[in-house]
Amino acid sequence: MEIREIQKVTPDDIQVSEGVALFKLDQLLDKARSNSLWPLTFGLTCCAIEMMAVGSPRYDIDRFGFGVFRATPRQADVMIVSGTISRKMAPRIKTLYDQMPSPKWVIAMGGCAIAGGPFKYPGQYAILEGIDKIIPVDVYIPGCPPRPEALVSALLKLQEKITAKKD
Amino acid sequence: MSSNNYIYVLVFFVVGLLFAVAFTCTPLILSPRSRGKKKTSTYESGEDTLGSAWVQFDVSYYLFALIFLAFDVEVIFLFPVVLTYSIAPLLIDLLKIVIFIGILALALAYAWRKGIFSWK
Amino acid sequence: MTQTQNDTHWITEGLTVESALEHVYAKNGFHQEFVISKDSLRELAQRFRSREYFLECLSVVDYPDHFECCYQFNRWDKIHRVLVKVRNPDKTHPHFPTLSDIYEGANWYEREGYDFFGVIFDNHPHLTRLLLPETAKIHPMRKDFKGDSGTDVEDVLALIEYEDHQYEKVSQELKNKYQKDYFINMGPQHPSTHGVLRLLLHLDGERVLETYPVIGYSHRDHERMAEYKNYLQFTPNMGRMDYVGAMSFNFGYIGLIEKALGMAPSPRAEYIRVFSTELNRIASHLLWLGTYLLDLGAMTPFFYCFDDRENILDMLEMLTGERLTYNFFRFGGVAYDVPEGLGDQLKAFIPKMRGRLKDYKILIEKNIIFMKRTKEIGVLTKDQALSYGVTGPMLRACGIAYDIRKAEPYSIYPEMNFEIPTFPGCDTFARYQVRLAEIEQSLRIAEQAFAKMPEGPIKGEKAPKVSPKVPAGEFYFAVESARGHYGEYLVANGSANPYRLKQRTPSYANLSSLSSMLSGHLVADVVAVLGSTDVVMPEIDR
Amino acid sequence: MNELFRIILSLVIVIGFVLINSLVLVWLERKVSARIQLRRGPLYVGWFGLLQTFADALKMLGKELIFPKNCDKVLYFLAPILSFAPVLGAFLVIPFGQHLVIQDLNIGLLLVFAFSGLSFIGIFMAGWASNNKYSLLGGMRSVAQNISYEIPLLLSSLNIVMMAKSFRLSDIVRAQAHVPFILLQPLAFIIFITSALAESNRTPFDIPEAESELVAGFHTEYSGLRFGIFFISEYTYVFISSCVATALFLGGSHGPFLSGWAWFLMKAYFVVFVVMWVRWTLPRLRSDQLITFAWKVLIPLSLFNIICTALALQLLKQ
Repeated sequence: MEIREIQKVTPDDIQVSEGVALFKLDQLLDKARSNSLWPLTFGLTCCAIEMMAVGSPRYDIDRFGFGVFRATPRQADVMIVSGTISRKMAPRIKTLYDQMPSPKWVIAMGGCAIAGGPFKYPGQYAILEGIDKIIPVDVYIPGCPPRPEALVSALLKLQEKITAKKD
Repeated sequence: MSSNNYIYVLVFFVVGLLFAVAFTCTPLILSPRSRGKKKTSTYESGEDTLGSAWVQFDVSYYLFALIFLAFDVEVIFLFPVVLTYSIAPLLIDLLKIVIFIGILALALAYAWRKGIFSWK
Repeated sequence: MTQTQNDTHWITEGLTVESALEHVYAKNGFHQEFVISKDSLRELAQRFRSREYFLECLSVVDYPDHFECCYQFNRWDKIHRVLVKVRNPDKTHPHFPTLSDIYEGANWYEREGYDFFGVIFDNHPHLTRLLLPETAKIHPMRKDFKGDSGTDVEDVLALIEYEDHQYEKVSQELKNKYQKDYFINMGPQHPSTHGVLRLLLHLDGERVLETYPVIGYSHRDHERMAEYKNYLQFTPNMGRMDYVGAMSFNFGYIGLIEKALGMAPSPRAEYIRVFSTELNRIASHLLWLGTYLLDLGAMTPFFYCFDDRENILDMLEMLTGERLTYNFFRFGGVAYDVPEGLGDQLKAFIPKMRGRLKDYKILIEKNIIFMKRTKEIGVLTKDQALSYGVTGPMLRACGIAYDIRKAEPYSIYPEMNFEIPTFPGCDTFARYQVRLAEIEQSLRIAEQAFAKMPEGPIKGEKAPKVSPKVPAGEFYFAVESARGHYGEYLVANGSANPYRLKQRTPSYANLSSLSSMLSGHLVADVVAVLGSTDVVMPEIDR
Repeated sequence: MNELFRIILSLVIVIGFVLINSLVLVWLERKVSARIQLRRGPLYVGWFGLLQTFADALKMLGKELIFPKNCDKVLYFLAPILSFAPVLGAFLVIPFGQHLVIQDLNIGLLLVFAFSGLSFIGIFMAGWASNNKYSLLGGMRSVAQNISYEIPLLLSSLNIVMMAKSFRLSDIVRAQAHVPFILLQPLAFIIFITSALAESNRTPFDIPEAESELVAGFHTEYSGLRFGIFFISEYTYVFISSCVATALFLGGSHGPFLSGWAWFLMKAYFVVFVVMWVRWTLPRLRSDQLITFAWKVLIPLSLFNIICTALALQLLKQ
C-alpha cells in the first residue's frame, strides 16, 4: 500500500501569524484561548449525536468553558468534524473552515473523519476518506462513534496543545 | 448639587465612542492572520449566496414605521402635558388629555381594522 | 390474510398482463405480483390511487438482460401488498413512464432511480441528480460500475472548481437587478436542520414562497455496500443508517433474513428484541423532543430530555455494549444475554420517566407561546399524506392509526397489549402529542416484555454459525421504526451476497412532503415544521 | 477645577463598572442557566469559574477581525461602535444612593430612554451592512420590534412621572419613601418589564438574533471583539433597564437597615436574575405574533392606564 502524502493541503491554508510578538502577552492570550474554545455547531452523522451529548448535563463541557456552541464560523474557534464526509459536503466544509477567523483548530471526530471509517471499501465513490485531505487537523478521536468522554479528553488535549511552549 | 450641567452628557457620549473605537482596533494588532480562498465570502451555512442581500424588503415593516411615527409624536406631546397636569390637576386639562388619547386610540383601531397588523 | 381472487380482479381488468402470481404473505411478504407492460403502468397507478392505496416503495433492479422497476402498493387499513413490475430490455438508456403527477412521493424515487441507474422517466418535472453532486457523471448502482476508489481528493477539488465557476455565473446575473424576493440557503450547516440537509428557500420578506430541499450531503450508499458484503458483514451498517433509532433497523434487517431463511429466533431472544427496541424508540422520541424545543427557542428542555435519554443509554449499553450504533441482533437471536443489574435499573427508570412525562405535559403543552408556535402550522392533509407515502407519527397525527406493529404484526407484538395513539390535528402540535403518547405506550410494552421474558437460550437452535446463503427469490419485511414504516426489499440469488437490497426508509417519504407543507409560512415556521418531521439525514441519503 | 476632576473620576468609575458588570453578568447568566439545566456551568477557570468570562474577553481580543466581501465597510465598522457608545450616557442619571448620582439632571428619565433608543440603530446598521441574508432578516426584525415596544415603555413610565410629579429620578425615588410605586401601578410595572425585555432583545423577544432560525441574527458576520461589543452592550442594557425599573417601581435606595446603594444594587440584580430566569424558561415568539402583541395589547393597555392615573389624580385633588 503506497503511503500517500497525508498533508495534501493547498498552501493558502497555512496560518501566518504576523501579530506583534509580545512575549508575555502571547502566553496570556494562549492561556485565555485554551480556556474558551467555542465549538462550531457542525454535526454530520452519528458522531453529531455524541457531540450533542457532550453538552448534556452528564458530560457538560461548559465546566471547562467550551459549552458556548456558536452556529456561525465567524465566532467559532474549534471546528469539530463529526461524521462521514461525503464528496458533496467536502467543499462546504472547506468553505466553512476558510470563513473561520484564526486562530482556529480542527478536531476530526470518529473513524469516518479520520480515514473513511466503516464505509471505506474498494469501489467507494461517495465519501472523502479523511478530512485531513482538505483541511489541517489538530486532534484525531478514534471510535465509531467515540464516547462523549473521548471528545472531552480531545478538547483537553487541544488545550494542552495550545498552551504548549512554542520554542 | 443638582446643578444641571449638560457637559457631562457630551463628554460621556464622546468617551463612549472613543472607547468603542479603541476596543475594535486593538485586535488588529494582536491577532494572527489566516489566508483562505473563501475567507471573506459571506457566510450562508456553507453555501455560496445567490445574489446580494440588499433587497427591497417586505412592505409590512414600513407600515409599522408610519404608525410608530404617529404614536411617537403623541408620546412626545404627552411628556410636558402629563408633568404640568400632575403638578396642578385641573379638570379642563383632564378633558384635553382624554380627548387627545381618545383620538389616537381611534387611529389605532383604524389601523387594526385595515389589517396592517395581520401581516398578509 | 390471503386475498380472495375475485376481490382483486379490478387490478388487472383490461390491462396487458405478462404474468400474475399469487404469493403466500407469510413466506415473502407479498400478497400478489404482476408483471405488466410499460404503457399500462399509469392506468394501473390511477386505479390504485383512487382506491386509497399508497405507493410504498419503488426499487429499480439491474438484471443481466433487462432493467426492472418494482412498484409496491399497500393500504393503511387492510394490509394488501401488491408488487407491480415493469421491464425494459434496453440496457443503455431505459425509459419508463413517470408516476410523479399521480403520486407526488414518486418524484424523489424516480430522481434517485435516474441518479443511481441512469433510468430515464419520461416527462418527469425535474429529472436531475438527487443524492450525488451535480458534477457526477457516474451511475454507481449499475452492475457494470467498478467504483473509482482513490480519486476522492481530485473529485472534491473538481467539485470546488465547478462550484466557484457556478457561483460567479449566477451571482453576476442577480447582482445588478434589485429583486424583491430572494433565495436563502438554510443550508447544510444550520443549527436547526438536524444533520446535513439544505433547504433552499425562496422568500419574499419573511414569507416563504417555495422550498427546495437539497439532500445527499451524507450519502454513503449502504445499498451498494450490501452487494459487496455478505449477509453477516452488512449488519453493522444497520446501526449507522438511522443512528437515533438503530435497534428497529437491526430488527428490520435481521427479521428480513430470518423470514427469507424461514427460521424463528428463540423465544427469549424475541422478548429481548422487543424490549430493547421499545427502549430505543423512547430514546429517539426524547432526542426529538429536546432538539424540537431547542428549535422553538426554549433551551432548557433539551437538557432534561438528554438527562432521561442517558438513563436509557446506560441500560442499552449494559445490554449491548454500545450507546448509539447498535449491532446487537444476530440471525436467529441476539448477541448477549440480559445482565442481572438491568432489571432493577428498568424498574427504577419507568416510574421516573412517567413522572417526567407529566412534567413535560404540564410545562410544554400548557405553554401559550408553544401553542401559538405549533397550532395550525405545517398542516398535512390526509390526501397529501397518501400521495407522498408519509408514515409514522406524522401520519398518525392526521388521525390514521397505521402502525406496522398492529397492521402487520411481527415477532411477539400480538401478545403485548398497547394502543396506537392518533390525534386528528394534522399540524405540528398533533405530531408533538402523538410522539409524547407513544413514549407512554413504549414504556408499557417494555415493562410487559421484560416481565414476560422466559428463560432459555438467546439463539435459536437453527441459528447459522456462519453467514447464511439465502435461497433465490424476492422478500419484503417491514418494521415500525421511531419515524415510521421501515421496509427492505431483498432480491436474493442464492449466493452469499444479496443481489439487490432496497431500503424503504420512513424519513425519505416524510421529508419529500415538506415543501407542500411550508408555502405561505414565515421563516420561523420553517424551523418548527422541519423539526416536527423528525428526519434523520443518513436514513434519507442512505 | 474639581468639576474636571469630578468628570474624570465618574468616567473611570462608570467605564470600570460597565466592563466588570458585563463580565459578571455573563458569568451569572451561564451559572443561572446551568443551575436551571441540571448542570454546573463554568467551574475550572479561576475560582468557581469567575475568570471564565475574563478568558472569553481576552480570547476575543486575540481573534482576527474579518471584513466580509462586498459589505458596506463604513457602516460595518460603525455599527458596534454606535451600539456601545450610548451605554455610558445612560449611567449619568441613575440614582444609586440618596446623593450617589453623577449628575442629577431634571430630564433624567428622558435621557435614559433617549440613549437606550439609540442602540437599536447600531443593530439595524449591523444587519444591513454585512450584506448577509440572515443579518438582513435579523436587522429588519430588530427595527420592527424596537419601534413597536418603544411606545408602551414610554407610556408606562409616564404614569410614574404623573405620580412623582417630576422627571428627575432622585425625585421619583424620594416620592416612593412610604410605598413603592409597584403597589400603586402594578399594570404599568408589567408593561414596563415586558417592553424592557423586548427593548434589550431578551427571550421571549430575542428574534433579532434567533439562534435556531437566523443562525446568529444581525451579528452573523461579526467576529472577535466586534461581536464582543454587541455582547457587552446587550448585557449593560439589561442592567440599565433593571436599574430604571428599580428606580421607578421598586423604591430605589429605600430599605430598612442597609445603606442606600446596597439596597439599590440588590434590587437591580434581583430584576436581572428574573430577566435571566425568563430567558431559560420560555420559547421564542414568532416575529408577527410579537409585533401584533405590542400593538394590539400593550399600547391600548398603557393608554388606558394613563387615563386611569389622570382620573385618580383628579379625584385625589380635593
